[in-house]
Amino acid sequence: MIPLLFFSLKGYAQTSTEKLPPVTDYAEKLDTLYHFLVGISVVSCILVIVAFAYFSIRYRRKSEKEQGSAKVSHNTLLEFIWSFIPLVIFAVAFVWGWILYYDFKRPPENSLEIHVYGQMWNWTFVYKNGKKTTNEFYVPSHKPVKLIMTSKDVLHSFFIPTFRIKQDVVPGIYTSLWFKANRKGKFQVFCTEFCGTGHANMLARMHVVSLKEWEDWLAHDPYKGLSLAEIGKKAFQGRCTVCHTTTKEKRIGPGLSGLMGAKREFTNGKSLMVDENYLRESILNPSEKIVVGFPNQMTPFAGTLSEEELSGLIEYIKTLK
Amino acid sequence: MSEHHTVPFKTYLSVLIILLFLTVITVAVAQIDFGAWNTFIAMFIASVKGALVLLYFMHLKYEDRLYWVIFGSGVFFVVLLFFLTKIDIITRVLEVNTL
Amino acid sequence: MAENKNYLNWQKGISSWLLTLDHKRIGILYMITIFSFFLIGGIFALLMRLELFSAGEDFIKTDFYNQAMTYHGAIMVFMVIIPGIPAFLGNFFLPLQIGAKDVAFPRVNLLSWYCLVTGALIACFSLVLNGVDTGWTFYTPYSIRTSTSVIPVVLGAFIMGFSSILTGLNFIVTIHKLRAPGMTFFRMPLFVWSLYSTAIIQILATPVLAITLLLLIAERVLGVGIFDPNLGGDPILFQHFFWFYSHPAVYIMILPAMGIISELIVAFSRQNIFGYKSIVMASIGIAAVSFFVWGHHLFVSGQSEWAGIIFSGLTMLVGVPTAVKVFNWTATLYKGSLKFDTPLLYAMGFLFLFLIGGVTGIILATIAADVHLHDTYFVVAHFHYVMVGGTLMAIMGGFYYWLPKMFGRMYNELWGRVSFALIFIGFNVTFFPQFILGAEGMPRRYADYPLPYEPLNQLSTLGSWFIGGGFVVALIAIVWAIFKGPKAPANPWGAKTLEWETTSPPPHENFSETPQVTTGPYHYGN
Amino acid sequence: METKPSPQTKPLAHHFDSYEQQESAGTLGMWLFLCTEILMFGGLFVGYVLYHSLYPEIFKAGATFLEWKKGGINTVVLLISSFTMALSIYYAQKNKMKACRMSLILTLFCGLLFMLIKYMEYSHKMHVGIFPGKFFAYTGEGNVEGLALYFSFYYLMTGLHASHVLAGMGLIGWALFRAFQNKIGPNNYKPLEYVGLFWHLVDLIWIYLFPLLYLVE
Repeated sequence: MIPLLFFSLKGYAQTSTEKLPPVTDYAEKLDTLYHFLVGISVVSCILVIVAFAYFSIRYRRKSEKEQGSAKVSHNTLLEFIWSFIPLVIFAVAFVWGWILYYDFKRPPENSLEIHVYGQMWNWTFVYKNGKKTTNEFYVPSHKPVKLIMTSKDVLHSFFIPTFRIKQDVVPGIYTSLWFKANRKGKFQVFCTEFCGTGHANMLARMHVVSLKEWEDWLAHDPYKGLSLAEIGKKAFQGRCTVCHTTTKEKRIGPGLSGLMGAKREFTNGKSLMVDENYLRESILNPSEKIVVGFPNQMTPFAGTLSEEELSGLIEYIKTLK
Repeated sequence: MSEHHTVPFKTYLSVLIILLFLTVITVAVAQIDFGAWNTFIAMFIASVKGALVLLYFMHLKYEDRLYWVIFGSGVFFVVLLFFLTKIDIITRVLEVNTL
Repeated sequence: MAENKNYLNWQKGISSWLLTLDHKRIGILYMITIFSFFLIGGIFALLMRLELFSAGEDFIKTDFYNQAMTYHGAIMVFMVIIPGIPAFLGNFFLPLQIGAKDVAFPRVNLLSWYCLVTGALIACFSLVLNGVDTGWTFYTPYSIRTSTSVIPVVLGAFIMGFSSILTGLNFIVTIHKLRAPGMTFFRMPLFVWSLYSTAIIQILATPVLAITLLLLIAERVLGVGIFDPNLGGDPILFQHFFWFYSHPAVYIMILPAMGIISELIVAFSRQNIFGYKSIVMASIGIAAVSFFVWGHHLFVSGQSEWAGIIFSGLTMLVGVPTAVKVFNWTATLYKGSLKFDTPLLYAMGFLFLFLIGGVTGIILATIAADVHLHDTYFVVAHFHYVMVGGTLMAIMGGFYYWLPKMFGRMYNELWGRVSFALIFIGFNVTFFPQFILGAEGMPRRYADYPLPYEPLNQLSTLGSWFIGGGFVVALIAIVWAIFKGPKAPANPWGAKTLEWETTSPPPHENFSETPQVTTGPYHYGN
Repeated sequence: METKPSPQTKPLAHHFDSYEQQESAGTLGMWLFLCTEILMFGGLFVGYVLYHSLYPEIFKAGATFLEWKKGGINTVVLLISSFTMALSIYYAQKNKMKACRMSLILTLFCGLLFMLIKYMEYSHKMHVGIFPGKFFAYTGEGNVEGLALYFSFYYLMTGLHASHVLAGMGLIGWALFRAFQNKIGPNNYKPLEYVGLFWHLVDLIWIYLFPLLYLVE
């Protein structure tokens, strides 16, 4: 068993730092704490395993009738030592964890604030100047960034493994995260609080770029010079592909091809021909009219879609035959 | 554990009278507005009534300590649940939407 | 010699089993229930591991994976591992170990078995409806919004809660009132002490789960809004109420396992336990402190900073008595005369795996580390090491140890060791890579994962086939032993606790005459 | 304590050594069950108190709807029923079985009275559309946004308590039935005492419920 332990721990120590190189000061400090904890665990495991391995070999039963020969049945000093030492080690771990947590919970004053909206299976990022993006967002390096997050439906959790930070996104209240990236690059963001079917593909990608590039990106309007339908197509990619297809195929929601002008029955008995108003209403407030045979699971997009994107989406859907 | 300890009739009657009296008191006190103290007074009177029911009607007075421990631990862990959850709710620093 | 009258053959017929008041027969009924649900839960686990063999959605749809994840969790927690040791081995051996004829309330004992079966059937009825996909923790507001049938599973768990409460109540009264003459509290075997501290937790924690599940049903049926943020409720409060029960519940799972390990280590090193009093104090200490630490499940859930610090500190405290127990067991081996039969192998497996589970628990208790590791596969590996490595190893060890006493037959030593080796190696190959996956940030409850996590997931799935194989071999070996095994003597291991002084399998009234106890539980040669 | 085998003696279960052991086991079991009841109601009380401090104005508005007079009468009714319950045990110990049966009937009557007043309260509220949770359809004056949450707590707490009052009345009915079968006497009043313990606990919970809901703004 000992070789298995050594092999995996050596491999472990090497891969984790190689796979997830720390990008912020906080992540580096956390890695040192983490390696301290793993080191203590390995040492204590080896101590106990060596002890009972040795005892198992040394005191094997020789004859059928043999009894144990330990005279002493307890030793108060020894028992005090092996409860006091773990207590001290655990106290050290606790205080060290507290120091880092203290820092993790206190964003610097001048940090750049970005609003994050989690909803069933995509992330929306809203910047101070009103710019909205989905699942892809840009952040300047070497500047403290504070994410102010809330959810539009159920619990989610914003986790950036390379930054070693995570915070649940709770509907009804705002929670926050902060970081200061020391290196440029693209970093994966996961949702780590179970939120239903699309939980595993509710991924976002963070681009850490230089300040200048970030400012250009902020000012750049991705939809400039595009027709409404093309804007709609771009908006559609990021948000709707998890549940809707552009063909007839039904996923969680209905397939959208040939939707314009088609007849739809709703769970409340009414029915109507699909037109712009119905499309607009079903995007902003889907639970108003639910088509028969589909769950009432779509979260409203009011507040995370700009007017341009909304009318673009409607135009795009109209082009789907 | 006293097997056949019969509580005299007089004790039951006097306990009932005190309980009814305390009910009247607690209703009367509730009319006067002491602000936050109202809750505390009401809970205190309720605890006195509860103790009376426990000690005399439920014979806790004549049982050995084990039953006190059982009842006490039940109440203790309810208070513990309230206490630690309250700490969380009080010390929550809520972010504000700066959009 | 004529087949002696024992609890198995003194009454025949199905009603003599389904309406039995004998704690031994109820123990056997629990055994059948628990191991059949263990098989179902295990199948769900193998399905999940199969899906996770490669990135992308291949064998099963994401929806079905989420339901498999929920059923694996709910079945294993509520129907296998919480009733596991107390109801099966505890019911069978508590009266025997304290020299009593039966538990204090036999009818309540049968009622708690029916509560478990009814609750389990109601919960599994949701399989026929449209399943449930909230995870065994039922976190709101998702558990309120989802269109899957949450209510049958929550109602089932509510009813199974009563089975746990009634078992705990029965055991406390039995231990207080039905000990054999001369058996003072400090002469009771350590397995009985562990059942006592487990029963205390069952009595004090399970009612809060009952009210939480009732409120969740009220939430879905009446829309009361206590846990629903749209109606002013607070989802974090649900997590507080849920974990106020569920963390003590993990001690309901591990304390009886520790009791069995004390018995096994003593019986197979044939000498008195090292530090009997400190193990007893540690058991009661763990039972008490376990109620103070639930907040370490909420470190990143939006709980306040100061509550997080307090809970992290308290969690460190509960780690100390656990460590003391492991050191005591290791010290008991000193100068013993160890014989490596299957029960001791499982005890060694427990020591090795529970050790790793314990230290990773301390890593997760350190609040800053938990911020990174929470809800990743590091946590999945941690609790599997503690639950499978701890409680499952102890159940198997206890089963092999007491099989001669329960059925009067010996198991085959070779197959016992083969199944142990398969399970032990398979377990490590499955779950140790998950520590690494977790540290690299792979979140839990993911039906699909980015490509870089694939190699370790493939290794983990390979390991899960070994565990599956190991338990199938163990099942066949045990069933063969129960019906075909050679006759077992009354005391095959030379152990000293009371249950070995009666015949095996024991007669209906346990002891021909009530045993007199004059010494401590483990009075060996010295 | 000599165990003279009077006809009212309950047969000793096979696994107990003496009456005393059997009866003290029953008492310990009952007290443990009461502990679980305290914890269950305690969980609900903790939820109520937490939300009381989170939304003081909603709970203040809600409290005005409750008729504390009916609550007060209910408290008196339950206290008297506790008294008569204790009396029934007193008479059983004194072997005055007629008086014991009378006090049990009185206790049942008080229970019915309590349920009647509770029914009046509920129907009065439901009449104006005050239902728990999403069925809340009250539009009259004094309505505050989020009042449904308060009444969800009100119905949950008083409903759970009322269900325990009904369960208690069922148990008293069972004890009364055994008393008529002459199965309860000075040597065998313990089952009656267990029913009494449960009934007193139900009264104890109402003693705390009444001020918490009705009196406190």
